[in-house]
Amino acid sequence: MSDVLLKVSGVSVTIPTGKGAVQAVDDAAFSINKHEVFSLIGESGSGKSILGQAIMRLLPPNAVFSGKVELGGTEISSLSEKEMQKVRGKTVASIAQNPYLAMNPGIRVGTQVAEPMRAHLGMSKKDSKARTCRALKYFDIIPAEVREREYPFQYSGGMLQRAMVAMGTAANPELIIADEPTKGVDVLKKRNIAAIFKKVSSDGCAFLLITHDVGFARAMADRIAVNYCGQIVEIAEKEAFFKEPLHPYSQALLDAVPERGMHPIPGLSPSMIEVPEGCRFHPRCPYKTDRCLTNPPVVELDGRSVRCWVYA
Amino acid sequence: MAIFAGILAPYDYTEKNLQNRLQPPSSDHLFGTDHLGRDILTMVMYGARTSLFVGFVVVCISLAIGVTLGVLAGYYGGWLDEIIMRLTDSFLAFPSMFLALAITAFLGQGLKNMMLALIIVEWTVFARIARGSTLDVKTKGYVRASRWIGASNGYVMIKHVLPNIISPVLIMATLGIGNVILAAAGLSFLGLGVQPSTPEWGAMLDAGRTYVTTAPWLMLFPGLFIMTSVLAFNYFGDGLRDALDQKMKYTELEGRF
Amino acid sequence: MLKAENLHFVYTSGLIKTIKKAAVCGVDLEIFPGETVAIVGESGCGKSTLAKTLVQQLVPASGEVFFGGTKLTGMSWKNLRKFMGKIQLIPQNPDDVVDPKWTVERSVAEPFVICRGFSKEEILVNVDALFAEVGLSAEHKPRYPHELSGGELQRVVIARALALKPDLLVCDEATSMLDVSVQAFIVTMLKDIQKKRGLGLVFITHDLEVAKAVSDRVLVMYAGEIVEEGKDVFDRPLHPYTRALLDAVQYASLEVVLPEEGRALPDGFTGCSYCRLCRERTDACKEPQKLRDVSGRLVRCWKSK
Amino acid sequence: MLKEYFIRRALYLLPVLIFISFMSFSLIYIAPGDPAEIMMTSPSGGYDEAAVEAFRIAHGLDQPFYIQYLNWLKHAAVGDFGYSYMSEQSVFETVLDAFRNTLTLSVLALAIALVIAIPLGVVSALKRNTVVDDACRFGALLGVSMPNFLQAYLMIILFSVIIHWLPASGFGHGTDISYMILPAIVLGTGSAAIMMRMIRSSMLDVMGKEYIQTARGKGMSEKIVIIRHALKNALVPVITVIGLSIGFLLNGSVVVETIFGWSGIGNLVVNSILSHDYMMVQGSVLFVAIIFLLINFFVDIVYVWANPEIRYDRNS
Repeated sequence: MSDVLLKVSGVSVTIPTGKGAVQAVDDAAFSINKHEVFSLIGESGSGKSILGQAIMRLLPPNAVFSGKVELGGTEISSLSEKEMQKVRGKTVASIAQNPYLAMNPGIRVGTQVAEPMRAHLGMSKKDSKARTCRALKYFDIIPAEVREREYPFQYSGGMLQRAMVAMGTAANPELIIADEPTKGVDVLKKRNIAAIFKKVSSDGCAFLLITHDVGFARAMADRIAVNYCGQIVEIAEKEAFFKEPLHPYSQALLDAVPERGMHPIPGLSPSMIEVPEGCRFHPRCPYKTDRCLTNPPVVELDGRSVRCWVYA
Repeated sequence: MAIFAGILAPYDYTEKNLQNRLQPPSSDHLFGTDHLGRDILTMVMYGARTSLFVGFVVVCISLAIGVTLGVLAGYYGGWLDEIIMRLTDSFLAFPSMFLALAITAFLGQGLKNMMLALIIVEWTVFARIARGSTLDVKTKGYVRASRWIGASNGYVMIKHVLPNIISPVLIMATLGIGNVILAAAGLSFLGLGVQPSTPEWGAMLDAGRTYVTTAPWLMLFPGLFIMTSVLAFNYFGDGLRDALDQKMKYTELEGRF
Repeated sequence: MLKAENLHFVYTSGLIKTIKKAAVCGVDLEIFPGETVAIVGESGCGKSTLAKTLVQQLVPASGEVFFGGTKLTGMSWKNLRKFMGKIQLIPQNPDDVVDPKWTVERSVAEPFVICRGFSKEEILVNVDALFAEVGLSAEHKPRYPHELSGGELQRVVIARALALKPDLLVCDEATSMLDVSVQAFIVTMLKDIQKKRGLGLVFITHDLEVAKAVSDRVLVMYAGEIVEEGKDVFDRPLHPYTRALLDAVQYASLEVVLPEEGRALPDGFTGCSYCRLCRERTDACKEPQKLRDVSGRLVRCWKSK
Repeated sequence: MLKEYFIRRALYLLPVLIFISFMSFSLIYIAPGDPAEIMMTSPSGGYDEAAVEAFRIAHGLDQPFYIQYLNWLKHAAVGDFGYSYMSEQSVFETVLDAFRNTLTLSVLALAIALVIAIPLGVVSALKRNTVVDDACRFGALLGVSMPNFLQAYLMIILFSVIIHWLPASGFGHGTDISYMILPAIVLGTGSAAIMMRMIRSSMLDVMGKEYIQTARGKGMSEKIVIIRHALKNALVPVITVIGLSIGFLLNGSVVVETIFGWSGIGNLVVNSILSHDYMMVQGSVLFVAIIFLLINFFVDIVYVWANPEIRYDRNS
């Protein structure tokens, strides 16, 4: 299986809060192949961002992590912090949601974009500068020589987003983790982000897209994973998933999007502090039976996996 | 302790006993006696009364003046804001100690004048904080929303603006009491605060200056008491700030899940 | 019911060198009772400013707003009070519109308190009814805003807006920050309430899918102007900008990145404001464009037939 | 942008300057009694009727209030603050001399404060909620709460009386640095405590920002993240802190200079008050206010300049 780039198995993350511990990620297991766009969809607060942070090993200091993350054959979850620094930005890079918050306001954009090159590719100041200009030009930030010397606040939102992608891809990573790249962004900007991501992915970079935006995931992803309340409930190829979602939550989620009639999911999202017993979706599920009160198994079904008793 | 000084104090603070002057701390006089033979523990207790009284009253009056002006300036903006803020800037242009000194110098010595001077110095802090927070609250949707269902400006200021700016103001007030106690002690220490015969910590320190090498307890105990009480107010203020921050942080975190 | 004529709004900034930025330029629109109108456009096209001028939260630079035949613009705040409960704005961030120091029950009761003339019992009954109408239970009432989720809070805001029996609700991106399932819930609920109460709804959104799903009529805005208006806009788009928006929703032609820089038009340019980005532009686009009636549709483009 | 800010700030300065001059001038009038009598009262309490009358006419005190003010302002504007009743010296020159001494002391104190506060504040923030942090925070709290007169005497007892390292008080003609050390330490540690608390919270604030996480995500080592990404942004507010500390130092100078017998402006004011030299008090207070105002103006400009976000025009 040399095709597998990232393999996540049995990852759980617990974060203590004032009102009790939150199990933000529960027993996550999936793998991403090389050059693949893998999208993790779920509603806000379902712990999907925490999963991204767990892979990067940039969790809040009080979070408790367990499980195994393998990247390109090495188990990065057991690396020392020093070794991990060589992986971050080099093999796996992350792209944050809000470019104005994610870029350092006091440092020139060019310098920030060049940082991964200098740290990971051992480039000199001069070489990295030339390469930065090329990278900025690649993402239509022109004139690159001038823009490179500017500060983030001098950029427009879309341009800064592209600069952030340039920064993420600066050291040619094999995997990019993008966290909610389309949150609070209008249709035209969403399309632009999709276009840039497509550009990067056609260069051979794999993506882990963490998003709540079903339409965006549909446009971008090769495979889809659905996250509900800290658990991955379904993993499937895109076409199969949108044709026939298996998990009741996936079905309800797709029925709620405007193009499919905006049917609301009955009930409320449960609080992450007090999750329901057994299947976490059962209080809102139309197919609920007594066995749903015990933990449902993960069922493999023609290349898809689903965490539900209906298919057991 | 300040309140019960009259009961707790072992001696009468006016009781002078020249035979007993400059006694080191002993079982009779826990903190020793001063140059007039008065018991220092008693003095310190009565002094606590004066200092805390000055601190509370000055901060309360300054708070009332400052918050009123600050909220008006921040809420209405425009020329009213300009006038109030330039006024505040002018008072802030004087380093507080100099302004307080000058006022007491010209008004003359005495507890009342000293408090007046401290109020003149202190209100600007509250005006600034209140104005800043009001400007922030003013942009909030709930202010516009209640205006839009027909609420008057006065209603909005009292029901929405005040409750939402009160926490930073209270933190400032707690820290402010400490500051006022320090400043009052400083003025008295320079001989410009209360009359020297009044039991006040700063004045006691001033009286003890001459005996600093021979009878250091004259200065040490009132000094330590000033420090402890200021420390207590600062600590409380810090705690208040942390608690409010913490509350915000937790809700933020819970909002995410 | 609500009618706006030639509305303009200009933002000014800077003290010494004033910078003026027109956000709404000459908008005419009319909303009829019981109708749902969607105003769509990208962020920064002036649709939020338009919403605020419609409800009189911003004073337009010129132009008039009529409500049921009464002219609202230029009215003193005192006279305006009578109309305030009748047109309500539901903004994007619900946590901004309810006082964080108040329980949500108190926030919902506030309109009754401000309007006076309601006894304590009446207020309680009304508040209970409103909570039930938006599907919140009694256990939500004593909570503070930070103890509610975004969707629950948006329902509180809607309940509050409904308190004074409005004739028109203007929802300014009211659901765009919410998750799809919550969004679906709120939108369905609003439609139900509309049906029951027969009120007019204005949906301001950048999400074309939502606009398509809810509206009877659509207005497309670009750079402060209405470029297209009509009933089946999304099935048969006529203006090039509307077509570009629809392409974007379907993520068509992903290889092209639309540059947002260099979009500003030269000073004094009076032609079509979209001509800089339009792929079908010709020299004729430099002429001022008027909204023309094209088979029951208003379009601001000379090409459309 | 910077230019516009500069002009706006300068415009604000004008009404404030007028108002503080007015306040300083009216100080004499808030005193109970006749200003001429107050001005001419000798420390022993008596005054000479003829001298009072002469003073009244010489200073135009028989004229209406606003004319008196305008006259006074005309003189004050060119640095003529009148003459001391006591020493008959020019108030302005005396104040200037004293201020120079205060400035020397303040600069030294500020240097001490910065040297203590910056490293401790940063370390305290980075080691948040550890023993180191607790110790730093407690130390700072102690420093903020310690009355400077108490600290001054404790230091005198320790360094001069017990181990005889440094002179207890005196001026040493302004050149002997050993006289400066104790007062500078007292002033410096006090403002170091304030600064440290601010630097700590500023550093904590920056460390919680998303761009710090981004920098970590790029694989930067923690050292680079702190030095290059955090420190630079965290230290910009220190400029404002310096502005605040100057106020603190000036306030502190009143007590500290009096105790250590340092002939600075604080000492001058206190002595003038005790000797009823009102002209001198009025002059010094106005002088200090103007200087303080200008320093704050300058600090504000530097702050804006150091902030690229405000320095450049957002729209260009």
